Amino acid sequence: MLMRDEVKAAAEAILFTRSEAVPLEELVEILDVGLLDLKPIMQELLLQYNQEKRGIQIVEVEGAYLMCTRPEFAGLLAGLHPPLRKRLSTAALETLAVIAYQQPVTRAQIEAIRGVKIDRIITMLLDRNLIEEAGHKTAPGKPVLYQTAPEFLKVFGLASLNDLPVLEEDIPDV
Amino acid sequence: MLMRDEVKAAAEAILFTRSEAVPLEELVEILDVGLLDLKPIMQELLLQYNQEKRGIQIVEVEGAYLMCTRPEFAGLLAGLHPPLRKRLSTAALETLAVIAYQQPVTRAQIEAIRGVKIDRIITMLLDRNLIEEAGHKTAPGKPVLYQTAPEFLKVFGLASLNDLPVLEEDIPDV
Amino acid sequence: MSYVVALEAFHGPLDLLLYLIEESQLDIYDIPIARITDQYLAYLADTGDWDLDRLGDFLVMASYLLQLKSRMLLPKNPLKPQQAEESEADPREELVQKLLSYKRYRQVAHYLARREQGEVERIFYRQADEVRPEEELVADVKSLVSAYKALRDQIKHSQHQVEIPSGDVNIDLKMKQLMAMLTQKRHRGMAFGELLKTAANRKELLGYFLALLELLRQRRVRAVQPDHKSDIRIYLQAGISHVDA
Repeated sequence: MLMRDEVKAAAEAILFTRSEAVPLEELVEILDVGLLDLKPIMQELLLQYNQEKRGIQIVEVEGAYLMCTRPEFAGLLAGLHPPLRKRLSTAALETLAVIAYQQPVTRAQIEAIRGVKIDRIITMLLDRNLIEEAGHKTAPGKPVLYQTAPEFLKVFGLASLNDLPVLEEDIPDV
Repeated sequence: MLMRDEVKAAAEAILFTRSEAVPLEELVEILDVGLLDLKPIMQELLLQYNQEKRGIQIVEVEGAYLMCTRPEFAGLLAGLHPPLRKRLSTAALETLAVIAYQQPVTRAQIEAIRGVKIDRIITMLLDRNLIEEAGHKTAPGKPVLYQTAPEFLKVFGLASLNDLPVLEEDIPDV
Repeated sequence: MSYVVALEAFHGPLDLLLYLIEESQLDIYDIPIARITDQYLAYLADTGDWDLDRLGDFLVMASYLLQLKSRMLLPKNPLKPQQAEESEADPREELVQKLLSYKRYRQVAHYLARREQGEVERIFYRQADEVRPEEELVADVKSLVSAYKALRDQIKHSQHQVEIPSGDVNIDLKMKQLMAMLTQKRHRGMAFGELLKTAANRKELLGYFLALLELLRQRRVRAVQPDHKSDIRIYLQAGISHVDA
């Protein structure tokens, strides 16, 4: 059994190594503590991270915790990343946009919205782990459904899909 | 120009996103501050991380900074990442089969049997240490010969190549 | 139009249409269809060598525009008053909705691009590549040996087939053979790869393939691929057997 301070430190270490949101239940299991004990410890850790002006933060998304950088450093950090990966084409971005807002969605539905065939783009997005299959639609031919994958959140710097702007409203400053 | 506190926070954000040691000179360049100004700021950040009992630390290695977990959590974290089990594709399996039974063999020979180009598969098999080069064939162009590597035996659970089942007939010459 | 932008610059027919509408400062809810269609066709006519796949998407829209144009030109039928309400509906409505919807997603795409490049406030995840779990290869000798045997048989098969038959492959016959095979397999269906192996040569292979396409078109069989990596399986359409085919 870990001491309270050790639990906090261990939770910090786990959030650091996992580059995704970690559900509270998973932390409970890994750390072998009660949910009711862990919750206030996590609150303390969040406070510690978020009250001071620091470079990294811990955000709570739907009962999961994500360690990530603060948005104000976006410009600075963006400069560090481009050489590491290829930028997405406009066609790929448009396809991703439809999938992000309509998920789960079939290829035919996306093609109807964009007005073009997208076989090759789907393969590319699957290869880059930006989207994943999400079962089959109960329709003739049982077409495959697609949804965004966790890598999508990482590439676009979203803590969760909820951070996408509401579609009915104007997309900020385009 | 960033304020002192902002420089510290930005440095923290940079060390967080990069999972490798970042040289002081690189931080100077990214943050656009003088080396002499940055050094004490980094010392302060290190102290802040390392005086308390926390889950992550910043270590200085030969003039570079690395943010990583504390060694005492190694055991806990090791259990979080079980290796992914991955199957070889049919194309890879066929190529390996030809190499296993016909070794040493050139790429052109394998391609003649399989009827497809296999540059990428050969590269992948080499990367995974499943095959290795075995000199050159004394033929025009001196093509590279390939044979299975020790890792091949491990993955397929063979004590030696002699444990491969004997086949009544080989693939006829193409 | 003062200058012409190459068709390659557009990400699809809707992108081009939106450009033409914005360029001429037209009201998206009141598009002069005849004019837009002419401009659109002018763009297509200007296209030299171009990827047929992509051009196809533009041609589909061209025919749709032409159809729309003709519907706009047709006089309303005064003899059928009960249909008056229907005929009053603007035939352009569907196009307008398509354009508006596409425009929204195009905006999202721009927004995503700006997020990707850090021009919008965003967070960064840790690039924790080194903690990504190692991949452990799973394989067994059995699958290795069967892969080798399959290759060997394939080659023996093709080597014995030195005589290239002339004359056309009878697609009707191939369709019948396919239906017979599938009827025999019943609900288990047949892997697409298995079907390809049945062919003795390229010509017969092509025959089977065309026969399969025709059967699919006639909805007498269906092809299912559970995910993009697995083999396609062919099944007899429920209620159809070789007998009534």
